[in-house]
Amino acid sequence: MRGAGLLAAVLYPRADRVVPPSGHTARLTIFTAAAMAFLAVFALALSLATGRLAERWASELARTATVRVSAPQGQVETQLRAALEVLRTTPGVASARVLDEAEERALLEPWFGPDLPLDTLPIPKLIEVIEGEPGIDAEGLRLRLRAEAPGAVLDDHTRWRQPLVKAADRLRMLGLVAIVLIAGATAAMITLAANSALAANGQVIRVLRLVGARDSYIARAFVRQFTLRAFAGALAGTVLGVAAIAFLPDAETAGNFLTGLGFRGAEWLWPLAIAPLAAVVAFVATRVAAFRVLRSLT
Amino acid sequence: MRGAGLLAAVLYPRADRVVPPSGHTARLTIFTAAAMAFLAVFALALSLATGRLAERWASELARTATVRVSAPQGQVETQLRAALEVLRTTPGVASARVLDEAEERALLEPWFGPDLPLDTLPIPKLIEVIEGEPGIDAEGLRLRLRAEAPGAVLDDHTRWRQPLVKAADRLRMLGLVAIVLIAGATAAMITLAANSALAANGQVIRVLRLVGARDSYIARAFVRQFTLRAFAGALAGTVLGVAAIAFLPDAETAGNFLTGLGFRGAEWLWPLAIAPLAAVVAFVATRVAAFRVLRSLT
Amino acid sequence: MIELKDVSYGYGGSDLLSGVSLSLQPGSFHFLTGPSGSGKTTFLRLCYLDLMATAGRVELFGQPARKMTRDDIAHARRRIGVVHQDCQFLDHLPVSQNVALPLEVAGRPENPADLEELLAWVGLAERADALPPELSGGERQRAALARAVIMSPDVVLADEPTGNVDWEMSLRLLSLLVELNRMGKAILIATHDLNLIRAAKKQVSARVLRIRDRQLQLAGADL
Amino acid sequence: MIELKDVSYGYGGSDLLSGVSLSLQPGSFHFLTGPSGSGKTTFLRLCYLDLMATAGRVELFGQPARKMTRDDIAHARRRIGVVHQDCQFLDHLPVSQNVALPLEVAGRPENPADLEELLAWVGLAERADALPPELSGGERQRAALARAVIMSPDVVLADEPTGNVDWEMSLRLLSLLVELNRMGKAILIATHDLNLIRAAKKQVSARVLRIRDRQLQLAGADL
Ligand SMILES: Nc1ncnc2c1ncn2[C@@H]1O[C@H](COP(=O)(O)OP(=O)(O)OP(=O)(O)O)[C@@H](O)[C@H]1O
Ligand SMILES: Nc1ncnc2c1ncn2[C@@H]1O[C@H](COP(=O)(O)OP(=O)(O)OP(=O)(O)O)[C@@H](O)[C@H]1O
Ligand SMILES: [Mg+2]
Ligand SMILES: [Mg+2]
Repeated sequence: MRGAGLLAAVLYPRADRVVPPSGHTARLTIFTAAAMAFLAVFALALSLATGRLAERWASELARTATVRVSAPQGQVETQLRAALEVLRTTPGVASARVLDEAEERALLEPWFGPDLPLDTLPIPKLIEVIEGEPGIDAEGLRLRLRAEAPGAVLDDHTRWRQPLVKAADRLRMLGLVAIVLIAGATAAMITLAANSALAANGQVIRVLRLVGARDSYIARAFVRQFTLRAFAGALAGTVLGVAAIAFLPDAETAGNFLTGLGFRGAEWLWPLAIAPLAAVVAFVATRVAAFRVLRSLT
Repeated sequence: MRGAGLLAAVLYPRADRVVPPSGHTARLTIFTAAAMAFLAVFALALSLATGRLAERWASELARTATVRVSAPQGQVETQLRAALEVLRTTPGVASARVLDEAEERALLEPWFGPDLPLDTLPIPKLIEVIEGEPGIDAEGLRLRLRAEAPGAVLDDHTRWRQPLVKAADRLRMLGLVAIVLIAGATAAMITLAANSALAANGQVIRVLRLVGARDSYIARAFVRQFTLRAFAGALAGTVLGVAAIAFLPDAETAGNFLTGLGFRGAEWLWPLAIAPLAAVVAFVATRVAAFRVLRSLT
Repeated sequence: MIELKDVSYGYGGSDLLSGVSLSLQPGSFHFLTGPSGSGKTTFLRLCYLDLMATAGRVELFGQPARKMTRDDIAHARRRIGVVHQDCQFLDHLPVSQNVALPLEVAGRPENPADLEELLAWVGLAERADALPPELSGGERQRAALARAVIMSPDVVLADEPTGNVDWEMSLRLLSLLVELNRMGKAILIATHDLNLIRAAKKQVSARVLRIRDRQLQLAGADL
Repeated sequence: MIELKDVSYGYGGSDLLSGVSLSLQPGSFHFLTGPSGSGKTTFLRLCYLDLMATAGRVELFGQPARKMTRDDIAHARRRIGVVHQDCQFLDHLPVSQNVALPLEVAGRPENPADLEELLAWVGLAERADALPPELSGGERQRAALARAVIMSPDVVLADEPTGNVDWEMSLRLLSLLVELNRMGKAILIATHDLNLIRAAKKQVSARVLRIRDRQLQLAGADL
């Protein structure tokens, strides 16, 4: 019966006529659903965009670190080997590779120009370390390097970008919290609106009971109206929200630090879920409210 | 009369009794005001935090650029002077300063270790450029440098942080847009709730008109109730929102890239404005709705 | 068809009715009188289970009220036509649809000719398309009576159905109920209008009940 | 005090009343009769400006209705006691406060003893603390009448005030109105109850008006 209710509610429009077609509560419900859907689209976009952002930043970091080995001329080779050995046995290190001369030159060019006499200089050797999953324990590695290759210094310079990823993750969390809040507030508002519509229609319910209408008949009429209203409102809000985001000045042109707020590919399916969800919330809320009100009458 | 209305509405509780004290619409209004205030607090916090962030990033960048002058041994001094002359006459340059040896050593230490024989190396000279407002026109400056001091290369490396500031600014905008949306939606919802309360209380209005109540008397009772409800709801929502933000895990510990989402100093005054604003919206909305409904009756 | 045995009822405080019994049989015609506030409306509400007796037994069509589910009650009400003292309607539907509402709710087909005839009889043919709030007081009562009898129910319970109509119309409505009674329906009318009772007594053998001292008494020969 | 001259009114369609005139003078007592749906309620609503005449002149206490502001109308209504056919109340306030509502709205002090006496007269002393939805049909009418007269208004317009009360109570309510009439108030009662009119004629010199063919006529000597 409960399961069949939804189907019946949607397919059986005849009972509808007995409930006043519109009114202020109807408008309130539709508008509330629309406004909340609009906000939800924004929160969703924020959440998805920051999620993308965090991912991109994380992958751009490529999880690299550098070990710099500087030692008196004769010891460089030994220390380099020792450092590589340490790295090989360090959990979390995916690979470690000594940079060749050309690479070092490229790295230093911004500072010294292209004509640097690398071979005559006491330039340290650099080992590029690629981290695996999970990352390396920087402090432990530092201690081991100090013991085995005193001339080797770990520079997990990439760590400076970590906070960016954390920040993006926090923003995504914030977006999700906003979505949950918005969904909860919407559910509560629709419930209250349904209650106030039922209260305002006390006369309708009394008349219907008087002429022998069953509870399910009365509930169906209200449930159907509210479900449709919530759905229509949420749909309108979603469309407006998506349109607003689509017409937002494109962020990509403002520098690619922040990806655009829009939806990409399969993400477009997310806003599509808003209206059906609102309808389900309205269905459940109205149904519960209707049977509660009806049971309070004889 | 209009101006005195607010005062009278707040100070004159006697007319209140004639309006049913509570009901579903009342709960709906209070909850709506609370939920929207809660969301507004979050949007406000987001906006303020990103504003702070943008400011900090901008000031940390200190709007600096570097000019690297590398030339054959004898020409360095001449080119350095020429470059400085160019910079002195470039609009947008607040100051330009040649880095001394200690500074250059500090800059290079991560790459070469502390024992770099600076004097024996053909290391380029570095000029630190502080930008003014508005910033420098990098392309123009490059052209002029190429003409006057061919060994000088402009590296506006600081630009890479600009997108961060832009991103923060965009987030702040998003927060502001959210606040405007929330405020608008709240105003609309309160207006609709007021309308539906007035519609639900048609009998009250008819009875009062019948016994000779003036419009202002009737309106006052409704306006006062709604104003109080919106105020109370918004206040509760604000308090909850502020509490939620205060108890959020502190972002500061997660790295100081993102400042905490909390309020700082005078910013605490912002959430305080939410409840009075909601009350004003409710006052105006109910008053307009009440007189509109009343005028539709004889 | 409706059976009350030793029924008591009170709204929270002391009993308004105590130890009241009545049996509405097919073809019976009852009037219910008593001073204003004596409990006539309450008694009728007990009969169609709008109120549940605090003591005693109520039976509807052979079913004990205590054992009836909410759906059972709804179904039983389709066999009882009720005219409320304050007639309530679906204010957004025209009079004709309001009168036909019991058919709609029961899922029965409505016969437009029957509906028209009924509306004409109660003098609402010209107001069939009006909305209930546009009706006069007497028109509302007539619409309520039409709604109560459209299903040709086994029992008609009417609470002051002629309080707002003129004497000619009262007789007309009475004759409608008398007609139904002759078809074997049970009729119970709560009224203050002694003239109406006298007029009815000329047409059918009506019993007049009076609520006095929380009891249901048979009224004397003065009526 | 209330003056209608050649007044016409129709709800959208054709005129319901046309060219109707009446002058309610201090100390006058009028009954208004006519079949259900003839326009009695409409006529009363025209008198207290709940409806605005589509043609003709209406004057309240010397002021032409067309020139009155909404506040003027509100003030005029404080001098007119109205009993609606469907009595409406503030359902969240007890009967006593509902009856005293006109005083509250006018900002006049209420005298508890007077209120009690009035409630006792209409037989509501024991229901003073009940909420209106808990009243019986007749109790509602009596409360409405009490509310209409508590300000001791210059004019009382009562629409079927005894449709739901027993005969003894009808006479009691009538005597209240007769009392007010003797104090110089103008009384206009719309009713179907010919017995009530006959009873009143024994106490005061009442004029009986009848609505027929959209006109207001003086009823014949049969009443
Ligand atoms: N708001 C309205 N809109 C349209 N028609 C109306 C409206 N109010 C009343 N009428 C119609 O006007 C006619 C007169 O109504 P009115 O209420 O004045 O009658 P009445 O004489 O008081 O009747 P009753 O004795 O039944 O109360 C009726 O036919 C009614 O249907
Ligand atoms: N819901 C209620 N709660 C409390 N008391 C009520 C309620 N309904 C009715 N009463 C009281 O019960 C008594 C009987 O009411 P009832 O409506 O049955 O009277 P009645 O005989 O129909 O009177 P009337 O002729 O005036 O319609 C009245 O005094 C009334 O005030
Ligand atoms: Mg009754
Ligand atoms: Mg009338």
